[in-house]
Amino acid sequence: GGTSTTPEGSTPPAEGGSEASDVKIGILIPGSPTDGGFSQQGAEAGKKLEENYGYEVATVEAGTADVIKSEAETMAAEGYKIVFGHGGQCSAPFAEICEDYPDTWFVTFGGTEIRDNLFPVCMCAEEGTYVLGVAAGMMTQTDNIAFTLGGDYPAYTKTTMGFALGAKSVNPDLKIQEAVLSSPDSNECYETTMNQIKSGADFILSNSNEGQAGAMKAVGESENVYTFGCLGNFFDMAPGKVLGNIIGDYNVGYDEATKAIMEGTAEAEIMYLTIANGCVSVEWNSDIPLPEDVQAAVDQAYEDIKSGKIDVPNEYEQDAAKEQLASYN
Amino acid sequence: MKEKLTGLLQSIWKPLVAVFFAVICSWLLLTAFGYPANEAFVSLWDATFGNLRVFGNTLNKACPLLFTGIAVAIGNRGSVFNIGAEGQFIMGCTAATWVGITFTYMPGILLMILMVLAGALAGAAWAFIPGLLKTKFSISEIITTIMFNYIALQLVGYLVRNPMRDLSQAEPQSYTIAEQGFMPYLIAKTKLHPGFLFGCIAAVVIFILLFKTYFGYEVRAVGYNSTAAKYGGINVSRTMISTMLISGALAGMGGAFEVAGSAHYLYEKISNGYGYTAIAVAILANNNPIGVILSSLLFGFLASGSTAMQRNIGVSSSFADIVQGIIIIFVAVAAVSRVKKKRTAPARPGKKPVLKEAKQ
Amino acid sequence: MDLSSFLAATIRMAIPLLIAALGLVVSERAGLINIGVEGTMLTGAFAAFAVAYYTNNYWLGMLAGMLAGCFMTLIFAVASIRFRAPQVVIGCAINMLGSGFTAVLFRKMFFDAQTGGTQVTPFPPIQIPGLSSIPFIGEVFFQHNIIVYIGFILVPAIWFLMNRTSIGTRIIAVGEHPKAADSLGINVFTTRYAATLFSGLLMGMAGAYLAIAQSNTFQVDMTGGKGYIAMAVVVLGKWKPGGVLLGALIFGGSNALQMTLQNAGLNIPNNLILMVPYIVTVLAVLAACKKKAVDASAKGVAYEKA
Amino acid sequence: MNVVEMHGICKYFGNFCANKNIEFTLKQGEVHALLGENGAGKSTLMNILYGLYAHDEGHILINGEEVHMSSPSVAIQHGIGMVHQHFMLIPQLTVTQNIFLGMDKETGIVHHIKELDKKVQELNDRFGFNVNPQSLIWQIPVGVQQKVEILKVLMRQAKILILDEPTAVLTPNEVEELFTSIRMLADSGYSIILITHKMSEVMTYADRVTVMRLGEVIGSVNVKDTTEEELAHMMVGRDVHLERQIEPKEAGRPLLEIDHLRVKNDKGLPAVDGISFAVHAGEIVGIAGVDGNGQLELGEAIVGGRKIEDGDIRLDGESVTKANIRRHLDLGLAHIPDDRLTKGLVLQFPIKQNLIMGTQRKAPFAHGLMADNHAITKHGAEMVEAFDIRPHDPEYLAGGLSGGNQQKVILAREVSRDPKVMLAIQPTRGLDIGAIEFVRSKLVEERAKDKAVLLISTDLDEILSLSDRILVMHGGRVMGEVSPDVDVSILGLMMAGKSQEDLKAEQHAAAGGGVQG
Ligand SMILES: Nc1ncnc2c1ncn2[C@@H]1O[C@H](COP(=O)(O)OP(=O)(O)OP(=O)(O)O)[C@@H](O)[C@H]1O
Ligand SMILES: Nc1ncnc2c1ncn2[C@@H]1O[C@H](COP(=O)(O)OP(=O)(O)OP(=O)(O)O)[C@@H](O)[C@H]1O
Ligand SMILES: [Mg+2]
Ligand SMILES: [Mg+2]
Repeated sequence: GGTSTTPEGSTPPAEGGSEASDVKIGILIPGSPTDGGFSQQGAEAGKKLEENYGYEVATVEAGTADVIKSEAETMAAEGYKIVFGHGGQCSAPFAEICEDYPDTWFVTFGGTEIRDNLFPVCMCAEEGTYVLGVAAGMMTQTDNIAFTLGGDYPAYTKTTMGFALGAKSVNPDLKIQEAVLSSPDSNECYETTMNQIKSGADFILSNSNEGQAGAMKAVGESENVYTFGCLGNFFDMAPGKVLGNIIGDYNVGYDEATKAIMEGTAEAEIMYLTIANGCVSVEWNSDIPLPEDVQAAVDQAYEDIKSGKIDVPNEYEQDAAKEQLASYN
Repeated sequence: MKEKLTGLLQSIWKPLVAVFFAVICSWLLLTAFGYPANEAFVSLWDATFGNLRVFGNTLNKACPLLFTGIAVAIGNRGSVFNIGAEGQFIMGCTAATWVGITFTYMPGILLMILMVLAGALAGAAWAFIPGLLKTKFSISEIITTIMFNYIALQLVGYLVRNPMRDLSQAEPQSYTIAEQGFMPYLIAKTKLHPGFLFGCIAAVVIFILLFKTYFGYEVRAVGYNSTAAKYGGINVSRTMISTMLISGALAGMGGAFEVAGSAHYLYEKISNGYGYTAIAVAILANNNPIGVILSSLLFGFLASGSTAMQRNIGVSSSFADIVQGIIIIFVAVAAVSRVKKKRTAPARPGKKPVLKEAKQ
Repeated sequence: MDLSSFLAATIRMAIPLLIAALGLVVSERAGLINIGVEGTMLTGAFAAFAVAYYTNNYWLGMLAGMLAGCFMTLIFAVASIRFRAPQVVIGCAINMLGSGFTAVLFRKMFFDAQTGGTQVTPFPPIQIPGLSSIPFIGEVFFQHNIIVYIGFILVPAIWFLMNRTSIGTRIIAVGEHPKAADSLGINVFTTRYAATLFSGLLMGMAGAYLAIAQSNTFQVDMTGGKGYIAMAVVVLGKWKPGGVLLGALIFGGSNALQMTLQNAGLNIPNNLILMVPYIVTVLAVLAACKKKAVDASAKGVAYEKA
Repeated sequence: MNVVEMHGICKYFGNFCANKNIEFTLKQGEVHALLGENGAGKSTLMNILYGLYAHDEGHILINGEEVHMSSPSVAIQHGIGMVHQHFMLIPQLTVTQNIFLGMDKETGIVHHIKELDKKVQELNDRFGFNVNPQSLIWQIPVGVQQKVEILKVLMRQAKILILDEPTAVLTPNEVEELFTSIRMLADSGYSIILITHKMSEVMTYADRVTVMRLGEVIGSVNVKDTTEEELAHMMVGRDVHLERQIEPKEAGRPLLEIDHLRVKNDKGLPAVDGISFAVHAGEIVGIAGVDGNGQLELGEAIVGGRKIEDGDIRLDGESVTKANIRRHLDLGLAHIPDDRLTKGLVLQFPIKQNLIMGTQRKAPFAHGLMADNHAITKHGAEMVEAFDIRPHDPEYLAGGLSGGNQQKVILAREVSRDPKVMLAIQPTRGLDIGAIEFVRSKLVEERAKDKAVLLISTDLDEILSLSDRILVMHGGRVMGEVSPDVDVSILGLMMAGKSQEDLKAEQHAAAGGGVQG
């Protein structure tokens, strides 16, 4: 059975008489709005805001700190109410300029900087991948699982780390292969995944945006190898091979943050989006029923995370995560 | 004087006409893609000249292109085709950052100077190996500099994740440089740092070096005809390597200004492909350092304009790439039509010949 | 990972470089320096993807990719042959155009696609009957998609074209001594156009391979520098098809090595491992520089008839 | 019967008129020489006939029928073949591939190499050539390359042959051979146009001669009705003096000394193989020899542009064996390179900047790092006057000058440096008689100023008319030293590889043959 969250039909919060259509919101995404992953989710969340509230949302590709800074500044100067930075790379640049524009709220997805009008939203996708890791750890026939990352950034590493920790928690001796792609490139991901499969891995996770298509292709071409979808619905991409997806709903993040700001309740602190508050979820493929013991274990892990019994290290706790992982060896 | 002025005009009007045609092409394309082209151009204009702040922004965006553009231009003059300005820029950023986070006790001015010097040195060092491979083993610098760009990128990736990593940040980035090393903003309410100004000075210095000194004479002689230069007693290898070093140093300096003036810390994507765009910048200026000032402004204008078009109209920022490509093709074709005329018109008896060295 | 799958991966990664480099061999020996490979491949990749997506036919996609590559080299050819504009400059512009056009079009045409990207049915792997079941050899050579085989066949084919046909001698002639070719009634312009357009077909094919054979989707800037590497491969291969094959395999191999090293869990920072292919390329070019090359001597020089 | 008739041909390059109202006819079976100074428009006219250049006015009749020569293929169809002044061979292709280049109708798209090689061999046999069809062009000597050019034309079954300065790079014996073949061809019905600067060749081998000057035809005459003097006068419009111009003179101290020098060529083979000689103040030493016998490498070694394997070179007593070119120039070496376009000039620079190449760092042209444009311009203006470089404009680009004026720029530059040793390599190659006269007189002037002049040339006339002593080079060695009044046939033998000792021994043997036998 699937559990996924969709934003409830919300009404625009009223604020000081201003018309919704006057409210301008900016979103800075690091990559292509069509990357089938991280950036695209940011762009789509923007569209949702536009549809749901009638705000004017501008989405701009801003990859480097220099562009992020000047673009955010321009938006703030032009009276944008909120400037979202989609990714932790916006954190430091926003911190430099936010004090000059106190009327604008700056929100980053990921990142560490907190100011009066700047706070990060943290999508705890790692909670979901932990659950996937439990399934992989129990089901692997070769005691060998693998993952690829689209780059060595916390947004990527925390998810794969969660996956590894989940797997080790049920199968401490299994072997984990990991590889960082030089770019989120589907061909490179395909080859890397193939390499991992040929080296014995039978459960694969790839968190690499566009690259994931390559992993799916590699899994689809191999026998007795399974994979998971990361941040999206991937069941159709390798039919019969994708056991489950983790869904991290950025829409909820954008929605919550926007609502809080427009209602004047926003606080300058990290806003966590977790399983507990319904922003992160795991969706299992009904075509591939899990063995009963596995189903029981993953459900248990899910509940334990929700209740706080299991604490999956988030992006600010990666050093601790590394130690924890090392402790299994 | 009058002659010089007409010469200057002559060298400017062709690129202008070419840019004009490129604008028309872009307008047609925008319309074809279904965007409101007029609005797009208005927002392009507003994003650059709308107010002082955005203008400062444009100058800042032009700054790295100015340095890397001069770097490529001087290389082209000396027939070392430096596609490695990208890597040299990145290495300049790296060295400047290292200085900025290491010598934190230094007074600001000294630290800034040291950062720029370190950037120049690192850029030169990164250009040295391709230069050496070209002169000693005649390995095409086109290949090696591209490879060195990738290597530099990975090197920075390594540094910001390991030895230089700022542990307080989740993202892989270096520590922020000492605050006194931040370059001052020149105009209040803008983030205009002195980089562009120094870039203009660098352009003038390199212009003088190229056209008013014996060293420049040698660089150009080697660039035009290295065999004749060799028999004229010029040490071709040394001249080429010097050209490469100067080129690398300029690109590295650009990196230092980017760190000290704008970014203040090092991270993987610090160069927005400046080294590659620089090739177009240099070509548009016909490899004249002074002309690079103008062409880098044009590309800075396109860069800030492209995000504005995306913000206001939703035109993909990649559209700027198309416009740049079109401009380059038009300018290149226009420039050649000029050179051709000069070559094939031999002296008419009784008339003053018009053959002059192409300086612009 | 065992050796056979390492080699198979090497081959898969070498193929796009090989095909593009073979195209470059032809156009460079005809006297043209086209550094616009990257943009040309990218255009090929996009066209192949888009057509394969809408027609659901990868062969049509491949054809479209090749024609699109051809179109990009046509721009290059007109500017540099007809208008005699500097070739390196036009190449730069082609890269920008390719990257810009594909990104803009992709976003315009496929933005609302489902999360996880838009897929097409790619060229399926073909198990060559009999051969594919040979141990080791079978996995290395005979379980690839058809474009891989075509890439291999192209090596002797291009060699034959260049060395054993009048077309090849014409191409070499216009690259080496265009005036001599002209004096024998060979149309230098036509020959150069043909060589360039042919190289565009191959570059487009290499791009299409990336999108609809090795992978099944298009990504913005998905060539990721492979065009530049292909240029290095041509230098490595000394402008000969056989050498180019070797060069492509060296680069493909060093990429496969890089992946194997990462997966082996060695405690080396990833970024340092990711440098391996580029360092290997520099070293390989250095090692190969002693041998005499056959590069065209009128390269980069536009021909002008009196 | 006239196989070719050209009427009222005009050709403009920009505003420059290279051919003006040309009338030219070629009769069946004749050898027709085309004579004229450099730049007279000979090659241009022939390129028009061959369809390489489009003419602006006039018309062409081939075998009485008007033909529009739009491209060489048209010319080839009409049985015209041309051997160009500058070789038109592709170095990386084989002899066979070069010969069949562009002959798709005959070869088909796919080459059956064995068959094609056989066809070349047949042609070889028919015309008594001996060229290996499988050799790569860059591997064979120029003499053989020349034959490949002719085979190329014959393979296309041309009946009208245009030979543009075919003997410029050949040895006397090869010239002899070539003309035997040409005569044979003419006798069997081929019609031949022969462009040359060499009066002796015209007088000996041609039937008729057309003289051109400044783009116009001065006249056509039968060779047996004219004299060398008359032709020379028609050519330049005045009398010329190319005869020996130097008076005997006492030589001074040795300024250039070469000691057991060994140098390799580009292919890594020995090019200069243990040569020793000296050039003294106030003398001109000529080095004679056929192209490709190590003279170029010798010259490059003397300027410091080529690695010296073994031996020693001294300039005014100072060893420069390991020194770079700069040091050579500083020690007083002047150098007129064999190829002015690649080694001598930066074509994109104006005259004035070419004139300071090598002294660009010295006063008055530079103060510290800064170049002194004023001084450079002033020097340029002076030199342009003194050497009559046309146009008289120091700002004019070197690339726009005619060959003779380009050579004058180099000469002006080298002489104005006030050197001790002047190394002149092929200083008059490709120049017209007026320019040749000028260059030679400058060399003689240098001799008079007590400089040591080393003249390396393949032009025997030049060597004979200028040198105090002559060294003959063959295969990287000196075959011997002779004086300028030597019998030319002996010189020829030495150039072909007979050493002086051998010759003496033979003479001796011939004289004392009776005793021996
Ligand atoms: N992948 C391959 N598969 C089969 N044969 C190949 C392959 N690569 C090269 N060859 C063959 O190897 C030979 C040499 O190839 P190469 O490309 O080096 O030719 P080349 O050096 O240009 O030839 P030549 O030396 O005759 O000019 C050719 O006969 C070619 O057909
Ligand atoms: N392609 C060209 N463009 C411009 N000028 C040219 C061109 N070809 C020849 N000329 C000029 O036309 C004139 C005639 O040249 P041409 O080559 O016909 O002389 P020539 O009689 O063959 O001389 P030479 O004995 O040196 O071969 C020269 O002044 C030359 O500079
Ligand atoms: Mg070979
Ligand atoms: Mg001529």
